[in-house]
Amino acid sequence: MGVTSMLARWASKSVHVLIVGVPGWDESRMLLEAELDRRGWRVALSPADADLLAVCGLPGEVLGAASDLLWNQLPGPRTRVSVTTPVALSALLDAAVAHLVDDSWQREDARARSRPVAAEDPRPNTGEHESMSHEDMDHGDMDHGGMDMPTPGGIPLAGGGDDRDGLEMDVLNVSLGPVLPHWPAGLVVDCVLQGDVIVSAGARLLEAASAPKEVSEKAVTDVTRGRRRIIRLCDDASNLLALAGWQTAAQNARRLRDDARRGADSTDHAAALDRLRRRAERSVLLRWSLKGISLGEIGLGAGTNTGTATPDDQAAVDIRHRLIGWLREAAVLAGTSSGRQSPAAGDSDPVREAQDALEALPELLRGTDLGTARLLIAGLGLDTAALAQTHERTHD
Amino acid sequence: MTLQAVLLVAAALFSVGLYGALSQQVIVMVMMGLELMLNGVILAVGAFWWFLAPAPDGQVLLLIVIAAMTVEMAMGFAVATLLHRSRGSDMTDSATDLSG
Amino acid sequence: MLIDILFWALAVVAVASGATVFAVDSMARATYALAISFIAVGIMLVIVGLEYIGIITILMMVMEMAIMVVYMVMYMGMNPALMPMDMTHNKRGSAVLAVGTFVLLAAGALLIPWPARVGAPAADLTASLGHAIMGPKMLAMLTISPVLFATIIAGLVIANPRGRYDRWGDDLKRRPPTDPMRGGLGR
Amino acid sequence: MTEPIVQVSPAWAVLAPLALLLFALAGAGLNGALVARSVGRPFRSGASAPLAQVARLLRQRRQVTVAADVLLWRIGAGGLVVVAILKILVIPLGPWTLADLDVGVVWFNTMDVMIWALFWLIGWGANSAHALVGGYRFLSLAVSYELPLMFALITPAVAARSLRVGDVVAAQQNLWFVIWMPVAFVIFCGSVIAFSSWGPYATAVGRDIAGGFLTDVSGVDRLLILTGRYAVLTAGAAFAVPLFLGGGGGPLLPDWLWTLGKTALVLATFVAIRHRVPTIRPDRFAEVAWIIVLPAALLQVLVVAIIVVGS
Repeated sequence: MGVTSMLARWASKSVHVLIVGVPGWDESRMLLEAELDRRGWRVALSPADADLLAVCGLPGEVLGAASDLLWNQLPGPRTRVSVTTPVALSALLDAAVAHLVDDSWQREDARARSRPVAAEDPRPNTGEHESMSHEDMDHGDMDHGGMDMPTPGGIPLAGGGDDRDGLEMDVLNVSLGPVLPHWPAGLVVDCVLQGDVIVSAGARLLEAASAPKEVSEKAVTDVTRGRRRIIRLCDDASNLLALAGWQTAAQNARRLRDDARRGADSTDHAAALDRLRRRAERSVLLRWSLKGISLGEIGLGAGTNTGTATPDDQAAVDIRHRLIGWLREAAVLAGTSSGRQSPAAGDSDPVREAQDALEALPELLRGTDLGTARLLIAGLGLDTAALAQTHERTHD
Repeated sequence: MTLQAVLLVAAALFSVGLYGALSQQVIVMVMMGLELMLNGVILAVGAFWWFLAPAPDGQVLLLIVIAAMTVEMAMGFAVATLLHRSRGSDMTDSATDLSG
Repeated sequence: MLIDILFWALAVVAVASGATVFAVDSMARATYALAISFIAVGIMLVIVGLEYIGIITILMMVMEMAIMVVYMVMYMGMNPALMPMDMTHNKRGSAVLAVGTFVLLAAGALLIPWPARVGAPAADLTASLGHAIMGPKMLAMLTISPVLFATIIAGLVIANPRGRYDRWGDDLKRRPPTDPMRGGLGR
Repeated sequence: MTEPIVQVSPAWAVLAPLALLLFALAGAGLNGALVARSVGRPFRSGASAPLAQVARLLRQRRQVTVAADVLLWRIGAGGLVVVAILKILVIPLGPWTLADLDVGVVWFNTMDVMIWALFWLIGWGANSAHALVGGYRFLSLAVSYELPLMFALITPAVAARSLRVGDVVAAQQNLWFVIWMPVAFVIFCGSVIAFSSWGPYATAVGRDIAGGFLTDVSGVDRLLILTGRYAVLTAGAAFAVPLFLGGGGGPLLPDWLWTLGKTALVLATFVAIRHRVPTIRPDRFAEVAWIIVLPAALLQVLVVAIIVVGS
């Protein structure tokens, strides 16, 4: 008993958390992330690595089902929390730890699902946790190479198709999202893959059950629109840097984001943002690894609104320049006192912009490999909260 | 461990490889058979070298066998790619029209 | 004695995993079974004193199988990893021929009166191999290297569908060339 | 004060893995500390993070995915630590070594080729898209780094006129190889980081593919793989010492302590590099590796060979 409880105590020092983001609830997610950093906990990259499933917001039906499926993929000991209000977050996480170290409960839980997780899943997927949204598994133009095909282990066999080198290769249907690290909340991209090259893709959004209460005006009274823009820009920059594999810079951007949320001194903040931008600009390796990854014409539509974007159109759609543009805009906003809202955010329609980006996504991703695709999606800076609003509008 | 014993093992490897090379339809599997045959050859040459004439020359022969293997693999992969590209298949049977 | 046990164990592993190659359904397992067969033979070579050749065999073959498996997965078309299916022809004849070959070879191995050992191995076998390559056997190595180089070229020519006209344009003046993927040198 | 290398009794072999794991743990601790600092937490809390991680993974149940190739998966997971241990067999600790093989340098090379197979098997075994992409990414990186690494390994052997690690150390009595073969040293270090799937070369476990071949491993398997990665990195760092950094040579302190100290220094450098630079994408690195790095390695061998023949 002594050994197991000691193990449990040690294990609870660093809990790995899988975060399920819900469109429109970014604020909850950022809150949670900041709290995780404070505690020295880690964000898990996949359910197999997670002890705690944290759903940030109130997911809609489909997203809720997806997070239930993820919950089944947590190896255990496991526990789940739902983060919806900033109040008592710390207590919530403390309770989660207590739950995690509670050996008797965990043993009970393990017994309850003694059958392998796969067997519980009524429609086994191709093995990856990303394709959790089975509802739409065989919609539209994606079929699994004929319905008569034998399906060993419930997995349809791969069909064929010519790849970009003219070789006939197997194709695989994989859904990216809705839960991936550094991924826009609620987004699902259904891809047809050959190897790691995306042959075709379709994008859709899983909705939230409801928007956060009073989020539009009151709950964030002290956070001005300009500051919210800074937070968003830093968050986007952090995601892009993390996907480019530059952890220190990504972490730096995230801390600056959290500083902005806490309302740090704006001159210091602007200087720090500027330092980060210069660092990103100077990095030869970043330039080399992001070179040529560009949003093309799609980026032009969405990218011209990044405030101080460089005049050169070609440069404006390059994701490295977008990244630097974001950081520059954030620094400018922070510098011009946080009271004022950004001119760019004023005259652009974020809803429209996000919608255009989502529609353009399939075309953008065609023919790219997974790594590039992830960078492109992060480079779009997709505002799924804005998209969620449009969905609500159409529902009304 | 005698010369005969090692040669028996080498013969077994060679025969298994021969079976594979003759019976498999897919070109990569045929290559696996050939590799296994060469595996037996390497072992046999090593045994001859050690039990009959342990001079440096024998080692050079082994190096040549290994080099031959790499050439076989590289060309096999290239031909498999070509066949796959031109016919969408890499069955040896479908390449019989190349003969005569 | 210990050597004998080790040898026979390795022999069983080598032949068994060699047979496994053609018995399993999974392409990954088949390929790595062959790798194990090679590793066993490599260790046997080390036992008979061929340290360098044995270890090089293991190195080369594990590397080759790691690449081989990519081609296996790529070109097997159907997916025998999940679906047991028969991709063979003329099994019976092959088996007869293989058994016949084995009997012939085994008979030869056992019945031929092998001569007695001539000479003794050098003190440092690796060094002696190096001297042989750089001395009396240099010609062999000099022949191998252009052959290997020609293989690289021929392999690329056969496998690559795109020539320089596809890349650089009809007058070879297009800069940068059109490639399906961007390289690392800014071209 | 380098002493001739002697082979010690195999009984000492138990200590070698122990030392390797201790070093790996220290490396993980340093990494944890650096991560802690980057999120603004005290250094010390991060240094104990690996222990918490071990406890966590020991408690965790292992998860198996649908239609996983469990046999190959487990081989991949368990093999890494074994390969790392086999690697350090030929590394002399001061005057002692466990196995002074005639072909020690080739032995090391063979073991690092094993890693090709192991990482791919881990990616394959899970039967999931992201894991498999990770496995393939490692292979494509391996094709780029392996040839330069081979020539970087051969360079000290050429200078020492022997593939025996002991002879390589002895040949550096007067001058460390790192001084007159810096290109080979840099390529060697880069390759070690690459074959450990570490730092800028960690695309096979990248965040963009949800952890790559680590996506679906949990519990003890994950512990073994993570330990194996650190162990392989440590073994690589340790091998740089006899190959380029004069083995146990150094003033005042005993040889074995010098070996350990140098290993620690190299390992710390490797660990520190980890998050500091962006990813090197394997698809782009291939061209650089074949057109710039490989010729550079060949030139280095040529220069060294000319110097050796001339002297």
